[in-house]
Amino acid sequence: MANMINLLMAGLATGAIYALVAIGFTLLWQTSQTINFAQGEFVMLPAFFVLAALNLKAPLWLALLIGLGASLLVLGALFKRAVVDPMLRHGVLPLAICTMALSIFLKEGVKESYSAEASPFPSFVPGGNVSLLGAQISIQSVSIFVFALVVVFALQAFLMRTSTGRQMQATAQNPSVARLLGIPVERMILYTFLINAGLVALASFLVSPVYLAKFSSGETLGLAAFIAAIVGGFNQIRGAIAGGLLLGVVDNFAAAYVSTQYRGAVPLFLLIAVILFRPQGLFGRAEERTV
Amino acid sequence: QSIKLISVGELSGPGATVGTNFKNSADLAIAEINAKGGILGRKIEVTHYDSQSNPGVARALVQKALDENPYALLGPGYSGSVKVTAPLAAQAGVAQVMGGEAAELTQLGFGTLFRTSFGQQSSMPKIAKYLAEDVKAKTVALVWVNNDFGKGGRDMVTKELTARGVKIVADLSTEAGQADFAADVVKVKNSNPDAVFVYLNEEESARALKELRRQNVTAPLVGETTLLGQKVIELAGEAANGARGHVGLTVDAPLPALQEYGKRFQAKYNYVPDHNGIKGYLGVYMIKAATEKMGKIDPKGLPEALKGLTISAAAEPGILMDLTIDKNGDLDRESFMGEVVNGKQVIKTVLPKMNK
Amino acid sequence: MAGPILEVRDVRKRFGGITAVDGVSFEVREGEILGIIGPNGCGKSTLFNCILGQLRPTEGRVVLDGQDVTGLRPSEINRRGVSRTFQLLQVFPQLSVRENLILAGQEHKGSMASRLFGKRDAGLTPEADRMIAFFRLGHLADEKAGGLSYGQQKLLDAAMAFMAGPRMVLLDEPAGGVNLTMLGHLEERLRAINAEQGATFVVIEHNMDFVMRLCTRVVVLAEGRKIAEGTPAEVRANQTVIDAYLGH
Amino acid sequence: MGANAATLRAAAFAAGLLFLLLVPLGLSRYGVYIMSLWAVMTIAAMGLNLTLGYAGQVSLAQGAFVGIGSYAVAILSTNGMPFIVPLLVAVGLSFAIGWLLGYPALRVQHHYLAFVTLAFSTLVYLVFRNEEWLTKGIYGIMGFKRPTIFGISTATPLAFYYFCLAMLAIATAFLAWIVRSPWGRAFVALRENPVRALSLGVDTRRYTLMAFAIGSAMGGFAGAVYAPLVEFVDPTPFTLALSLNILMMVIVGGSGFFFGPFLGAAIAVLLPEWLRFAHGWYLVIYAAFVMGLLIYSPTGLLGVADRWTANRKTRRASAERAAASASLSPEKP
Amino acid sequence: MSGSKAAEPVLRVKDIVAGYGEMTILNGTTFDVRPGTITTVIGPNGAGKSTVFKTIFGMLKARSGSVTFKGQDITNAPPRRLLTLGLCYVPQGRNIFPELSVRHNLELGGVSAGAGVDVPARVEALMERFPMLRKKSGQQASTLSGGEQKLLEIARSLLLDPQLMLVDEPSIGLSPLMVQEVFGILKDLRQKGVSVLMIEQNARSALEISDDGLVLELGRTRIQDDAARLLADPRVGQLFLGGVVGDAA
Ligand SMILES: Nc1ncnc2c1ncn2[C@@H]1O[C@H](COP(=O)(O)OP(=O)(O)OP(=O)(O)O)[C@@H](O)[C@H]1O
Ligand SMILES: Nc1ncnc2c1ncn2[C@@H]1O[C@H](COP(=O)(O)OP(=O)(O)OP(=O)(O)O)[C@@H](O)[C@H]1O
Ligand SMILES: [Mg+2]
Ligand SMILES: [Mg+2]
Repeated sequence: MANMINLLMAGLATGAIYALVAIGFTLLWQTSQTINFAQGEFVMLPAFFVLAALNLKAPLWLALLIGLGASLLVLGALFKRAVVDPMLRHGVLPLAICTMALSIFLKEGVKESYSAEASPFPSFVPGGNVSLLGAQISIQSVSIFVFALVVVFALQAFLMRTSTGRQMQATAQNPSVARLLGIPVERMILYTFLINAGLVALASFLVSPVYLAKFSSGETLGLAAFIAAIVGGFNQIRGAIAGGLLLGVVDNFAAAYVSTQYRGAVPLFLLIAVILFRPQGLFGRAEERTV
Repeated sequence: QSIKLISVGELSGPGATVGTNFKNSADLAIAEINAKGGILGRKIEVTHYDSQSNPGVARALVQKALDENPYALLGPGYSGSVKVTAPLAAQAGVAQVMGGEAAELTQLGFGTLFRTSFGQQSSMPKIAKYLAEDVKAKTVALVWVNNDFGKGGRDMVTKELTARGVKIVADLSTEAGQADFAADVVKVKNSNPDAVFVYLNEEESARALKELRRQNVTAPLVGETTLLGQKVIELAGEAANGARGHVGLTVDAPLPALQEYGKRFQAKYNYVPDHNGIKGYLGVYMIKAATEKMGKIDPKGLPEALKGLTISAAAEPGILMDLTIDKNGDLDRESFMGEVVNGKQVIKTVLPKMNK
Repeated sequence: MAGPILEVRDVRKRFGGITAVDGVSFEVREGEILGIIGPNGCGKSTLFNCILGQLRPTEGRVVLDGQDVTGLRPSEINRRGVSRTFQLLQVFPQLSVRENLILAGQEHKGSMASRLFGKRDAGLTPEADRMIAFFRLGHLADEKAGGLSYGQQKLLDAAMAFMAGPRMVLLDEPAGGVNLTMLGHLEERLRAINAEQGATFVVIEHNMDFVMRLCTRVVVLAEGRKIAEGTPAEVRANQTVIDAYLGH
Repeated sequence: MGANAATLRAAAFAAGLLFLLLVPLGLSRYGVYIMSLWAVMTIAAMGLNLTLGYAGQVSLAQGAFVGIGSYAVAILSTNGMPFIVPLLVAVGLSFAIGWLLGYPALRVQHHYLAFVTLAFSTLVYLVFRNEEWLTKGIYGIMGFKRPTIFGISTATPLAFYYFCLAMLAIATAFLAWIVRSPWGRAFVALRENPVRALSLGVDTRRYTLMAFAIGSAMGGFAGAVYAPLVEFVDPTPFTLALSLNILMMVIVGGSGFFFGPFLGAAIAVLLPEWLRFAHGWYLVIYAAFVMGLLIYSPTGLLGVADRWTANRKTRRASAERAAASASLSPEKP
Repeated sequence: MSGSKAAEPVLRVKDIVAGYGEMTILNGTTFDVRPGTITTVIGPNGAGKSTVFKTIFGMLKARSGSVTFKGQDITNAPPRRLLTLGLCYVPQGRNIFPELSVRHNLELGGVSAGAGVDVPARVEALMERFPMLRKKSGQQASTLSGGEQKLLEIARSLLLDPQLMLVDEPSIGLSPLMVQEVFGILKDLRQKGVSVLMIEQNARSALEISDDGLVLELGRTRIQDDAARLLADPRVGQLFLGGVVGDAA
C-alpha cells in the first residue's frame, strides 16, 4: 500500500510537469491551430537565458525576469513573426515540420554555444519535502502541481469568459471570417504566442531544478507533453492536466507492475485504449458536424 | 607537415554528452602536445566528425575519414558504432583508439582497435568481487541503463556475480534520460537486497540516488565511476553520500596528475569532465607514446607499436597513470575503490594492475 | 410505376437532447420524383444522412429494394445505385473538375483489384467530358475544383452524383446558388433521365417553383415530423404547410 | 503547351537518371556510401509519401518499418538465406503489419492518429532492443553479407550503390504504377474529402488500410536495403527520430508530389554532409536552412515548381477570359 | 426612381481589375449604388459577382480601379476600417466559427462596435427577431442546419447597424418563409436609409424588392438599370433568368 501511494505521488509529480508543458500544446492548437514540436525545447531554452544572466552575476530574481523577458521576445514575438506568420495559412503539417527543424536548431544551438553538459539550476521554490499520505513529496513538485492547476483554470476562464479569449478562438477556427468581422487577427495570434512563451518560461523555471538545464532535456518532455495533450483531448486546455497526470501515474504503475523493459510503450498502449474508446480524447469536444 | 587525426564521435543525439567530453579532452591533449612541439617535431591536426549517435552514420564517417588517409582514428564512444566501424579501420590497417566499453569489442580480433579505458570485462569482476567479498552481499538488485553501455555492464556483472554465488533478486532496466525512478526503487525495495548495483549515466545516477534516499533504501549502493564522480555529487547533493564502488577514471582520484588534468579541462571548458573526457585525453597520448616508440610517423606501423606498449606516467606525464596495452587492445592499470563521504569522493583502496 | 424502391420506416435521430428527426416514415416509388420540403432545421438533411448511412438512425429502419440497409456504410449504399449531393459544398478541392468526375464514377466498375490493373481513367473520360459540357464547365475542366465559384461547385457536385448512372439520386438543395438559366437546364436533365432511364429522384429544395414544376409528390417535414404528403398542388394548398413553411 | 511541359519533365527525368548513374564515378567511397543512403531513404520516404502525401494519413511509424525490414533481412541472412527470401519477407511482413496499423486510422485522425503510430513506433524500438533471443538486443546483428545478384557481388561500395539504385528504380516504378492507377485518385480522395468519397462508393476503409500497408511495405523494402548497406543492424537508428526525419523529407520535398521524396531525402541526407565544414554548427545551419526553405515554400520544394507551372497556365486562362470579356459590350437596354 | 440623380452614390465601383493569383476575374467592373436603395446583382455562375464583393471588402486586392464609399476612397482598405465606416458583408457559403456556440458567434459580430454600442442588448434584440437563435444559443454552431447557419450569419451582420450591406446570396438554403423574413429586414433597412447591395440567383423575388438591378457577366457590368425594367426586359429574362421570368413580369 505504501508502495502504491509512493508510486501515485511520484507519478502525479512527474505528471504535473507533463501537464504544465502540455498546456502550451493545447493552447497553441486551440488558438492558432498550430502544433509546436519544439515545445520541449521551448521549455529548455529559458533556463539557459537565466543561466546566462546568472553567469553575468545577476541576482536570481533579476535573472529570472531577464529569462522571462527574453522568452517573450524570442519564443513569443520572434517565433510568431519569423516562423508562424508565413506558414500559418498552409495547414498544420508544414509548420509542424518547421518546428521540428526549429527544435534541432535550438538544441544544437544551445549545445554549441553553451554546453553539452547538464547544469544544475537554482530553484526559487524552497527545497525540502512534505509528507502526504505517508509518502514524501518535494515542495517543488507540489508547486508545479498547483501552478499547473492555476494556469489551466486561468487560461480556461480567459478563453471562455473574456471577449479577447473568444476572439482568439475565433481566429483559430476561421481566420478569414475573423478578419471580415474586424477581429484584429494578427494581434490575437501574437497574444497566443506571447502567452505560450510566458508559460514555457515559467515551466522552465519550475522544471529545470528537477530535470537540470540541459540542451536535450526538452526531447522527452516535449514528447510526453504532446502525448498528454492528445490524451486529454487536444482542443481542451483542462484536458492537458488530466492527460499529464494520467500519463505520469500510468507510467509509474506500468513500470512497477508490468515491465520496466517496455516502460516506454506500456503506458502508451494503455492510453491508446482511451483514444480508441474516446476518439476526441478525455476532455475533448467531438469533431464538428461535417455533413 | 602535420599529423592528421580524425575523430568520429557522438556529438549530437543521445550520446552528445559522451562525445563532447571525448572531443573536448582530445582537443585539450592536442593543444598541449602542439604547444610543446608536437610529436617528433610535427604538429597534430584533428578533424571531428559527428556520428549523431547513429552507427550507420558513424560507418559513413569512418569511411570518409579513411578516404582522407588519417594517421589514426579517435572514437567513436558508443560500442555499437565501434563495432560497425572497426572492420573498415582494420581493412585499412589504421589504428582506432576508441571509447567503447563493451567486453566483446576487443575479442573480435580486429587488431587495430584500442581502448582508452577498462573494458567491462576488467571492471565488472572487480565490482563483483567487492560485492561478494567486502560487502558480503548474498542478494543484489541491479539498476542499469538500457543502452549498450549499461546492458554490457549488466550482462558482465550478472555473470561474475552468479559465478560467485550471489543471487540477482531484481534486474531493472531504465531508460537513458529517465527522470522518474520511483517505480524502479519500489521494485528494489520489494526485492529487499543486501546491496544495490547502480549502473547509469551520471545524470540518471543522481536522480536514482535521490529517489533511493527518498524511499529510504538502506542497502549499500555500489556502482562504477558513473555513480560516484564529481558530476553526480554536484547534481545529487546529499543523496550521493554513501555511494561507493569501483573508480577507473575520475578526476577525483588521489593522483595529482589526474586532478591537474581536471583543472586544466575546467579552465578551458568551464565544466568538470567525466570519464569519457579522460578517454579522449588518454587516446591522444597513447598515440603519441606509441609514435615516439616507433620513432617515425608510420600509420601502418602504429597498431603494432601500440600493442604491448607500457607507458609510464613518469616518462609521459600526459598518460596520467602508468598503463599497459595488451595485444587485444585492452588496457591494464591501477584502479580504485571509493566512496562518497560528506559530498567528497574518498578513495578507500587502490587496486593493482591485473597482470603485474 | 413499380413498388417502393426505398422505404423509410419510423426513422428517429437524436443528438444528445436534440431530436432532429422524430419518427418519419414514407416511401419512394421507383421512377418518381419526390420532393421533401420543410422549414430550416426541420431535419431534412439529417434524414438524408440517415438514409444514406452518413449517420446511424437512433431508431427506425431504412429499406432499399426490400432489403434492410440501416447502418450500412455510405459506400455500400452508393454501390447499390443510390447517389447524392450535399447541401454544403463537398468537392475534392485539389483535384481538377475532370478528376472529380472520374473519381465519382470509377468505384462502380470492376473490383478493387481490377481497378489497380485497369486504365488510369477507368475509361470514364468521355462520360466526364459529357458532364462537363452539359453543366457548361468546359473552360474549367482542368481547373482545381476548389477554385470554382459557389454555383459552379454546386453544379459539379450534382454532376458527380450522375456519373455512375445511378438508379436513385438524393439531391439536397440542388438549386441553391445556381443561376436560373442553368437551373432550367438541370431540371430538363433530371426529367430526361427520369423518363428515359427510369431513375428515381428525391429532392430537398426551398425553391418552390422548382419543386412544383418537377416533383410528382411532396413530403413536408416540420420539427422532425412529417406533417403532410401529397401532390405539389395539394401541398401548396395545405394550410398547415402554408403556416409552417410557405408563408404568404 | 501541355506537351511542352511533358517534354520538359521527360528531359529533367533523363538528366536526373544520367546524373545518378554517373555521379559515383567522381566520388570517394564515402560519397558513394552517402548516395546509397540517399537512395534507401528515398524509398522509405516514397512510402510515407503515399500514406501521408497522397492518402493524407499521418504516420509517425515509417522509421519502425525501415527497422522491421532491416531486422528481417539481418536475421534471415545470418541464417544463410539467399537475399531474395529475406527481401520478400521484409516487404511482406511490413505490408501485413502496416495493414494492421491502418485499423486505428479508421477510427481516429490527425494528431490522434499521430499518437497511435508514435506509440507503435516506440513499441517496435523496444522490441528490437529487448527481445534478445531474436534481435540480439542492444548489441545488434553483424556478420551478414551484401547480396550477390545474378552472380555479381555487391560487396564493393560502387557495386552496392548500383544495387541501391536498381532497388530505387523498382520502388519508383511500382509506386508510379499505383498512383497512376485509379487507386491513386482514390487515395487523394481520402485525403481531400473522405465524406464525399464515401458517398461516391469509395471504400475508404480498404483504401486507408491499403495506403498504410503499401506505404509500410515500402518502408520495409528500404530497410531491407539499409541492412546490407550498413552491414550491421542495431536498434539505435530506428527510434522515433528516424520516423520524424522521414516525415520531414516528405514535407520538405513536397508532400503529395511524386518526386518530392527524392528531393526531400537529398536535403535530409546530403545537405548535412555538405555542411560538415561548419563543424559543430552544421546541424544548426542545416536546421536553419530547412526552416528557411519551408517558410519560403510551405508546400515543399516541388510546391514551388508546381506553383510556377500553375501560374503559367492561369495566365493563359486569364488572358482568354479577358478577351472574351472585352468582346462583350455594355448594353443599354 | 432612376430619375433621382441628385444624390451622390453611396458606393462607386470604378474600373476594378482583380482576381486570384495570376487569374484576373474582374476586367474593369464599374457600377454605382444609390443611397437608401436595394441593388441586386445577377449574372451567370462564375461571372465574378462574389469576386466583386470580396474586392470591395478588402479580401482581394484590386490591381487597379477604385472603390469609393460616400466620397471616401476605400480601395483595398482593410475590413476593420470598412466596418467602422459602416459597411458590412455577408459572404457566400458557410462563414461561422464552428466550435463556438451560437451566442458567441453572434457576439463576435460586435467586435468592431464603437464604444457607445451596447452589444449584449443588440444580441438580445436579434434573438427576439430570430427565435431560432435563442433556442439554440448554447449549441455549437457547426451543428446547425445549413439554413440556420445562414440566418446566424445574417443576424451577425446586423449587429453593427451598417449603412451599406453587401449580401452574397442570402436566400441560399433559406425556406420561403425565411426568405420573406430576410427580404423584409432588408426593406426595413432601406426604410431607415441603409443601402443594400445584394447578389441573388433567386432573381425574381430579389428584383421585386429592389430599386436597381445589375447584370454582371465575365467580370463586367453588362447592364445597370431600374430593377423593374430589368425584370421586364425579355433579353435579360432569356439570358439570365431562365427564360421564364420575363413573361411572369
Ligand atoms: N450533430 C448535431 N448535433 C446537434 N444537433 C444537430 C446535429 N446535426 C443536426 N442537428 C440539429 O438537427 C436539426 C435538423 O438539422 P438538418 O440539417 O437536418 O435541417 P434541415 O432540415 O436540413 O435544414 P435546412 O433547410 O436549413 O438545411 C437542426 O436543428 C440542427 O440544429
Ligand atoms: N478562390 C478562387 N481561386 C481561383 N479562382 C477562383 C476562386 N474563386 C472563384 N474563382 C474563379 O473566379 C470566377 C468568378 O468567381 P465568383 O465566385 O466571383 O463567381 P460568382 O459570379 O459569384 O458565381 P456564383 O454565382 O456561382 O457564386 C470563377 O470562374 C471561378 O472559377
Ligand atoms: Mg439541410
Ligand atoms: Mg458567388
